[in-house]
Amino acid sequence: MTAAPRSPAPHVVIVGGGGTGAALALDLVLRGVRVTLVERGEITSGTTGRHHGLLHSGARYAVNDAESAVECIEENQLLRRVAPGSFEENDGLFVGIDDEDMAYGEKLFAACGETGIPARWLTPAEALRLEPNLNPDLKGAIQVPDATFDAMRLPLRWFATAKAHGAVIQPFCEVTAMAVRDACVTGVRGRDHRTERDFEIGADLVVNAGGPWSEKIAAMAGVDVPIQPSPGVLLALRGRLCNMVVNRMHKSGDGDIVVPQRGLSIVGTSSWVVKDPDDLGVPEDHVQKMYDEGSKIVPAVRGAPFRQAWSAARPLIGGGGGADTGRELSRTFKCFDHMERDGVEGFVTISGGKATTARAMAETTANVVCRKLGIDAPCLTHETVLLPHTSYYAA
Amino acid sequence: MSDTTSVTFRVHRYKQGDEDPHHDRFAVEVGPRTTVLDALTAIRRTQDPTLTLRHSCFHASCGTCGMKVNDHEVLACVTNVRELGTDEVRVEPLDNAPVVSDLVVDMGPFYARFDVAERPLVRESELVPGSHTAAGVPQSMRYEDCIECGICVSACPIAGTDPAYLGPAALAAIDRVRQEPRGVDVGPIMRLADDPHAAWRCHLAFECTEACPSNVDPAGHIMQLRRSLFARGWRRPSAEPQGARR
Amino acid sequence: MALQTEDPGMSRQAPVERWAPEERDTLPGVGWGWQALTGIAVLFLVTLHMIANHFVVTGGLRDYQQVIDYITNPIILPLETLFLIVVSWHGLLGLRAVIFDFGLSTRAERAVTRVLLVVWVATMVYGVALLAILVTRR
Amino acid sequence: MTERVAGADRRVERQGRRRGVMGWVDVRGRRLGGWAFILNRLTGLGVLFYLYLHLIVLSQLAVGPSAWDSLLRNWFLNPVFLLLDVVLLAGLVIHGLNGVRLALVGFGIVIDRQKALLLAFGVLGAILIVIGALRFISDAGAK
Repeated sequence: MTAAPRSPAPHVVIVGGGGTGAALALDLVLRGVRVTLVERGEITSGTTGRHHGLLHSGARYAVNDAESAVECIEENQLLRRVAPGSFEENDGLFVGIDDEDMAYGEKLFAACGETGIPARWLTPAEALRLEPNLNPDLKGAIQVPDATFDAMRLPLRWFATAKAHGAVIQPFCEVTAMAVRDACVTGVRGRDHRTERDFEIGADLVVNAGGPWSEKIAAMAGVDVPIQPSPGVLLALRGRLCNMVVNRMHKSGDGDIVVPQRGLSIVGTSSWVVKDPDDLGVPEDHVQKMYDEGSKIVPAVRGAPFRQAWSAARPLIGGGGGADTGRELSRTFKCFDHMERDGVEGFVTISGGKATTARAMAETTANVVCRKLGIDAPCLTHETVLLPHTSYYAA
Repeated sequence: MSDTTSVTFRVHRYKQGDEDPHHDRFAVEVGPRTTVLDALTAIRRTQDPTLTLRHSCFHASCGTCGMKVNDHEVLACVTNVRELGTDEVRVEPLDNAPVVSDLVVDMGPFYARFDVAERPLVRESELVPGSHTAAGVPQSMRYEDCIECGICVSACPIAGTDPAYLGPAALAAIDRVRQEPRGVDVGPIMRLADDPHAAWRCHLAFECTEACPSNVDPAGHIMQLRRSLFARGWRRPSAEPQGARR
Repeated sequence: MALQTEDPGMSRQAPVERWAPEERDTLPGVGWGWQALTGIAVLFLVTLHMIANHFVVTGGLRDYQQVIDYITNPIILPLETLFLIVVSWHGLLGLRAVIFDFGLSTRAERAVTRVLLVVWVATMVYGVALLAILVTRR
Repeated sequence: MTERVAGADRRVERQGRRRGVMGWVDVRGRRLGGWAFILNRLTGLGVLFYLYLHLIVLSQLAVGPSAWDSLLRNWFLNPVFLLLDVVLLAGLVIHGLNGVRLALVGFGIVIDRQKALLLAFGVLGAILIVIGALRFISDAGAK
């Protein structure tokens, strides 16, 4: 027996071992649901592991998307409590280098106040005292409670804790088909690439948490979800150019953030759209843009030794064509109950969103799942302190 | 973008239940930026979807894609294929760890050892020169350098013969706690380091330090540990009321 | 309503044992410390031995009478005796470490230690007897 | 894990790819320090073997002057034996210098500069071996 053990409790299969799947697995086991999670490769091998590791304060969204901003600051504070020791809690700066930036800064500061994000103005001298590598010509900066986390190791804590509560996590198990009977998904079929044997798992409900791959997974159940894989290029440089997260004080654009990570500095990011989330590529002009734009806020970006450039595909909700950069698509998440939407029972898709809000996405999804399964249990992930990441492999 | 050349990859293959591992050859078009990890994911996408490997961050921060390329332990994500300079690239899983399948090793035994150090993930940050700590930030912090990739254990000749050896990564983690105890009593972990299969087992090949992709210098830490253990005068550590501080 | 299979055909991970220190009655650093200390002693003594027996003798090696003259020197005799004790200790302790690389059980390791101790004592008996015979040949 | 397949070896699955004691002489992918480790093992075993051979041969001294001197003339001053003496010297120099390195670094006296030490000792060792070899060869000519 290698799926979750048989018991009277309902059994949910989660397809996709990224951050959302991890948080959902934990959320559901804590509510008494039996969970089996299957992932095509190693866990966190999709989009989850590849982002820059920013724990959003919400300030990035405060001006245009107050709802996302509030969600971010709430999760930001909550995650520090349930995952102590997982964050470089050094705050972040929004740096203004021209008058346009400063005008945006006024709006940003006001919006932070409205959305409950602690923020304070710094003079150029104050900002430079905190981060001497900032552009010395900066006109002002706003300090916000951004933080950074390890894009792989925070989800590992959800996985570890879920596993300790009985969730069965199966990496290298690729789902190739849904078992569907009378417009009801009854399980998944696929291949375990560790043994090259086929598997078949029955489920009371299947959750599609495939991120940019969720369109492909949904198609197996005969439904269409409007997910647009939208990659961005990131650049890793050797050396820690700053301790705080450094953002450009303007509306979201290319190469406008420098995130410290261990002994590296990450510059992000760009945005375009692709069809196949497995085939992203790293456009040379985008890499150049990271250097050009990144060095406007932290000039040392220009001379820092190159470590790597790579792409990560965001799972944006949009579709229907028209989008060519992905910037115009929403960054919020959406939980699709395919019974309501497509008349297919036993199948739910969660997609969109951000790493910072993965737990909230999981909570919303678990609420939908539990309602459908007739389970009346409260969410516990906002107060359950997570096990260390090492115990995922060590246990 | 037509600046590609064909390189042969000779890849270690093994599936649970197989009698013996074998190797498969794949031809891959590589460009100036193509890494070994890019090539392997391309093989999985276009030639053989059954190929298993571990990867996550693609920039030497997560430590999942440690493997042996042309006999050397590397992170596949930062190993440029062209810079290897060979027509055939041999790719194998890390040594000294159970093989799950193909290029995937079971990190369980690694973490079972690493975990005994109970070293926190974040440490005090060495500040950027000239900088201060922001108001509202009690202390500047950063992640430890070790990315738990298992490369040091694979490169270590002692781990190659002694399965009970605690290993370079775990010993380096113990030494990090000794250097920066963060409020814990280091006595118990120093006792672990004092084991015959721990700090004293190292034979100073420094292969771990040479192979480490994240500047941890495990062998240097083991030597620091020994110095610290010597300083304790070979007394039974349990007899000490307080943890050792150099 | 859900289809349930007892064995969905997936691989399962073996449980991992946590690393635990060895039960022991000796201090572990001592073995390494001894090896280092005897190693340094051997280095001095072997240098002396090599110079005395190879480099200061015309023709490279001592004949019988030269050996007897050398070994009965009141400074050389204790030094060569010490050399014998220390070099065999260092060598056998090193051999023990090499044997342990074969991954023996703790019981087998203890047996190896005892056997090597016997070998060392035998070496001492043989060596001291040989030296005693030569000294009386003066 | 899946059930055991009859006759399957599966060692790689249980223990992984471990070089084992063959790792002492497996130089694939080894760097300078790895070579030092391998040489230390091999020279140690070699010199220990020589030590016991030497002790056994010395028993001829107890037999008497003629036994020893004929052994000396017929065997030890033979050029082949002098060549073996060079090998012994090389073994002693390598093991001895590496031992000093192990002590200096292992006691925590030199840690930061260990690589420079390794290189310096490598050069020093090579010089000592060459000097010793020349000496042996000139001795062979003298007798």
